[in-house]
Amino acid sequence: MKLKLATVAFGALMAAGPAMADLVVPNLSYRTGPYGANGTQYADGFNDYFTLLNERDGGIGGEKVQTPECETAYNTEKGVECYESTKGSGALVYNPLSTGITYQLIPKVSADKIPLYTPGYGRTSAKNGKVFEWVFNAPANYWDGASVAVKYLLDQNGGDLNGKKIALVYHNSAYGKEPIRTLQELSKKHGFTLTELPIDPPGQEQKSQWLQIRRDKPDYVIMWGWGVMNQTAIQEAANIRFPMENFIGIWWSGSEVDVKPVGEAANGYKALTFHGVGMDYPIYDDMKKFVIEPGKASQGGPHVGSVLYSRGMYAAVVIAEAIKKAQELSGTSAITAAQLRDGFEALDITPARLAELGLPDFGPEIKMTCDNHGGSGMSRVQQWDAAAGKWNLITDFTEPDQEILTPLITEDSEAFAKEAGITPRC
Amino acid sequence: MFYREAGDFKTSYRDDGQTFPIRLDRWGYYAVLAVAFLVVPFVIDSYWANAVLVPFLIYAIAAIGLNILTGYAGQVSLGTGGFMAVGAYAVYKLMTAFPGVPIVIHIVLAGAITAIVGVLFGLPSLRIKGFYLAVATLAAQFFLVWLFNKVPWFYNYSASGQITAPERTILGWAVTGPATTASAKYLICLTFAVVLAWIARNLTRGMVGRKWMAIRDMDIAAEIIGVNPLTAKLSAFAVSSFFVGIAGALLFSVYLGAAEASEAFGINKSFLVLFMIIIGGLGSIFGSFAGAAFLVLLPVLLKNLLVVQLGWPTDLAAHIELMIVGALIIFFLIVEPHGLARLWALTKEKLRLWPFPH
Amino acid sequence: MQDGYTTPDGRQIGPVLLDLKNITLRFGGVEAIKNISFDIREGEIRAIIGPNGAGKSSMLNVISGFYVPQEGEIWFKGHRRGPMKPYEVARLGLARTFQNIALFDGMSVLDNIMTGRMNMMKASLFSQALWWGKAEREETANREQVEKIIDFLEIQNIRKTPVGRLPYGLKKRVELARALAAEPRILLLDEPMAGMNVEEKEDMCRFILDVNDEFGTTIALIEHDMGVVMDLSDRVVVMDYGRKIGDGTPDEVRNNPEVISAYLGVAHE
Amino acid sequence: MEFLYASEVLVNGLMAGVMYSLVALGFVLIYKASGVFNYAQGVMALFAAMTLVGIMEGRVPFAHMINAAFGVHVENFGWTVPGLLAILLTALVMVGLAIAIEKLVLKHLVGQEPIILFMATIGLAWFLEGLGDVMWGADVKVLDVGLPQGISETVETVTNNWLGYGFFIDRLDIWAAVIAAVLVAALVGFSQYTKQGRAMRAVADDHQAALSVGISLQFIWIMVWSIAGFVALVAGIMWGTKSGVQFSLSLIALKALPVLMLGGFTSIPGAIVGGLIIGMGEKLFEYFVGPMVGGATENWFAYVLALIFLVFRPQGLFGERIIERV
Repeated sequence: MKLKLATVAFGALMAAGPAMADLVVPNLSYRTGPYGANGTQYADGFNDYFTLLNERDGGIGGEKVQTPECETAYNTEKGVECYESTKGSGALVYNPLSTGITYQLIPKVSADKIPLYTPGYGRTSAKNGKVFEWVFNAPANYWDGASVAVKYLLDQNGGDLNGKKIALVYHNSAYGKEPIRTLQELSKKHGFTLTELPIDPPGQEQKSQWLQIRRDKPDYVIMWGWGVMNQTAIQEAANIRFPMENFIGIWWSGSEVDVKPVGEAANGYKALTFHGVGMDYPIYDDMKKFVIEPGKASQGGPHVGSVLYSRGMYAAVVIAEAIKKAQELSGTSAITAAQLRDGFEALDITPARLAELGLPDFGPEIKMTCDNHGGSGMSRVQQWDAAAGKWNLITDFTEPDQEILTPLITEDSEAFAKEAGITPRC
Repeated sequence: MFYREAGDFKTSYRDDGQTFPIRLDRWGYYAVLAVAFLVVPFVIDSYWANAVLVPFLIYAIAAIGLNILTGYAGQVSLGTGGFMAVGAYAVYKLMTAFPGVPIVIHIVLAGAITAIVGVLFGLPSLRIKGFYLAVATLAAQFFLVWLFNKVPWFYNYSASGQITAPERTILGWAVTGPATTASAKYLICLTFAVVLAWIARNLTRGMVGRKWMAIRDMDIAAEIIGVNPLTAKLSAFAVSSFFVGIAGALLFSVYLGAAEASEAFGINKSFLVLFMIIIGGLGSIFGSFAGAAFLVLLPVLLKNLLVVQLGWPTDLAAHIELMIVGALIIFFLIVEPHGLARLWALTKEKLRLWPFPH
Repeated sequence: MQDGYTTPDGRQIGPVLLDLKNITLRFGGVEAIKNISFDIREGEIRAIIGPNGAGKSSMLNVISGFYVPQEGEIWFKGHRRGPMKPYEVARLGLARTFQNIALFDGMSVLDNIMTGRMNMMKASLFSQALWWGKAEREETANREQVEKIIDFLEIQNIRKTPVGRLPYGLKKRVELARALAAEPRILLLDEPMAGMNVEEKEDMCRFILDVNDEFGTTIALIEHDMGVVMDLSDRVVVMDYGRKIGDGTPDEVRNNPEVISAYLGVAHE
Repeated sequence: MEFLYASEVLVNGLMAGVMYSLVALGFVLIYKASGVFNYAQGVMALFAAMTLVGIMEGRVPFAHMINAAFGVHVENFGWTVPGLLAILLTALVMVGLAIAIEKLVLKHLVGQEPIILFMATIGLAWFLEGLGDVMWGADVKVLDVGLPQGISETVETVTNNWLGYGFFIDRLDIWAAVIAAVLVAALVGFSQYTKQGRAMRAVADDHQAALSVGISLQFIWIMVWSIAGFVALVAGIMWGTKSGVQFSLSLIALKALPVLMLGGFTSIPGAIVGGLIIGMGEKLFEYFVGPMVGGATENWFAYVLALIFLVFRPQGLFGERIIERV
């Protein structure tokens, strides 16, 4: 009996990653662990869009899309396991929603020649396509976000931040440290002072940092948080009566799960986003008809329309468009990962195309080239309306300060190229 | 009667002290080694290497290291993750500072550096015992991770604090970096695991091992009959950290290729390795391997069983996986508190008598 | 007396090996040992007796360096012994057994006895790690010595057994073997016959006498069983409530009125 | 002014310390009565808080699994339960859990070494974590049993009038302190003045002796685990109100460990005083030294503080000096 069970179990292990004929876009998701609440919404949006394409259009170019899911729990080792177990199945592109896993996968995807798409996270300098041939991070990256936040503050202050105090509250990890360099450069340029306040993950205890903020009274607080750190920070800000409208989070600190637990007090909190939110887009008519009502929505559809759901869907939209582009370029519907890479590099999602997809003005124009894998970097600001329980977009897409960012990206990517022995392309 | 020791006489004390006194065990061991070195490298693919065998071997090294400290010398440590981080960051600094030196030397040096750090954090063990010591080692865990996160020199001032392993070769074969083949990764880890397991075995059957066990079993009596607790405990910390440091160095450079202190070497890692040795068996080298195999393989098996075979949603599968692993740990403890190693020994004892139980 | 004496059975006793002068030991406010002096001579069997709580075990712990007395001096081989850690004392050539057996339960009988030889084994960690050169030679050589002790104490058949599984009497014997393996100058035995039946006691007596006879080991022992002590020992120290109330040959002690009233009197009630 | 800021940090540190003590208390209770170092205490707090929210919102337990297995769609019963009643029901669930733990785990591990028991509680922690998620889902849950949050304006006004600077104290922290005080008083009263409490102390002092006078160890264990479950529930309510009920709640156990080191595993006053010292120490250190070394020192500082303390006083804050014997 024991032996039989062992054989069955072993067989199960061997059978990992069955071969599939369709287009395979693995969904390395996390629905458990410290960030499970965030990851689950993103994964739902990602799945649902491909379900929509399959149900409504019969896939992309006649090919059904499969999104085999693999749970990473935001853990790099499980991420590697997921990558290895899915890549044999003809995986076209990876989107792990974790900066840590992205760093693991960058060398691996270059060796295996599979594109890695990391919208709004991952390694910022991967924007430089000359060095990072297989990695794409359009439409925006962390440094874009930092710059857009500062730009927004400039607009609020008539173009002048001289003498203002800005505090950065950040997740004490690789992810949270990303904007520091950019903000330091920007503070030199615009004359504001920057205070850095790291918070150790998970971040349930932030009292000292917020007491410091209460004492120093910075004019603005920018936040780079994830998971429980977000709502704790917003709660603490409310506790010390820090004006919510002067508190801006990066896009990973601006979803419903971050503000809802705080309740009324979170009203007015702002966050960046690089895509639209809510269900006021024509695509949701189709989504309801083909996905939600037939009961095909991922997890039964409890998160449809939320910020992170929209972001997952948006990532799926970009990938689907890249697949379409690759099919055009290669003249075959059953594309390979390498062909998809070419599709990404030639991708151009115009506002007109977005409208066609049922998502008018949902995201910025994405135009990628051989040396630009990061798009325009545009993002916008949204604000939480606690009474209505929804996010409102309060600015248009704003372009970041490329004058500051480009040299930083060049510097970082060239350092990597040198370390890894890569000769820049293009 | 297939497995027996009768008729297996020793004619010298040297023979009697060897690792596998029973002939059949010895043959089995050689056979496993032969397959591991001569067959597996030719059939291994990157899934088996990266998802199963490489992590298994690396965790086995870490588990042996912790087992020396906890299983043999009786000092419970929850600082394993922090010490692995020391190994990882040491090898990273060495690799990037002296690119010309062979990587194997770097890995061994990383182990040595970890050993020094381990001795430093082992000092409180002279005053603090039991669970208090276990909790005290958490200070090492949190402080070291904080340090590697905070001091830019450790990560060569990179923007995000991630460290990435550059390509290094042995005899022309890449063993780190993206171009590394599955078999190269596997072979370097296997070689380290085998050599280190052999060293651990030598140490634990000799006088230093007896001193560790004496401290573990009854520290006061050990001191009275002549064990210097300072050297015994600190040597255990040093040797243990050496192993753990090498595991950390391999984990970063060969297995992951990129790492970040708080994510890759967090408190969870400390607990994971501790579970491995408790499930495998305290004070057993074989148990270290068994425990590592159990905790590396079981989640993969369960995931494939529940998600791939049964088609359950991944999150439900992940939650149920937690429940199953948790329940299995309790089950094993109830059935055999001394771990898989004891279970294995009991099985062998039964086999030895079979089919005549008396 | 200065340079030794001859025992009634004709053994030659040497000069003073260990000399305890005015030892006082306190725990908090309690005086466990009050100003006690006595000596142990080379080659003799010296007993410390006294009722429960007399401070005998504390005395032994002072000798083996586990307790540091607040007052008094300890002289060993004519030199004053400074404050020492127990393991340093062990290196001087003092080995002991314990009242409540202190064996290493997780190890086999053989390994337990081998620990007794730790101070004879000097191979470096590196050599031990590779099991090569000195480490291996030492292991084999010392194993031979240990096997002699195993033969001597007649415990060949339990060599590989974990000590945790042994019965009480055998454990006592293994503990003696471990102490003997250290080839001590002085062997301290803390109630070596406690809890034994008559047969086991006889065996143990024989071993103690043989050790003294064959290896010339000096022995200091604590024992409850008066009969055994009087038969076994050359000289006896009697303690009561932390004080020394008698010191001399068994006959002298037996006739000491203070001893009779304090100890023997109690014992015979 | 600097002094006022520092005192504000100090007061808030003490308040944070109360929150740590609440978690540490559960550890101490179980360790004292059964010698088990219960690693699952943090997960028990999470599980209790999840169950509380689930009951309050009328969620269907195992909804996700039921839906996946039978292809149905159940989510809510469609009713809500008032806070106090839900707390009572949750307490009952925790008692049930305690009974299950005793029957299924502890009973079979009587007499094992401490490390084995510790390991079993780790298995328990994993199991409970999975069970909680399967039962109630892994989403972030809002817990609102009516505890106030935010700056206490009374304290602010009063201190402003007296000192010229309004102190910040979270109302939730004040409540936590009050509840902790009531809890400790209740526990002390229980253990001093009830038959069961005395039995509990007897077991803590000497297992064998307690058994020989006819105290049922099984009953005591179930009781102690139930009480620890209730303490976990209180801690879960406090921390859940503060930052939502979600996975990270279980990690508060890590905040309690240095408290235990400092206060001793067996001392209830130790858990309280230890918590206060740790809370105060780490906040002051972060405030004064943090900015010099780059911040985020709280996680390790608590441990280092406890470690240094132990090196000089190995028996802990309230332990008696250990005389070693052979």
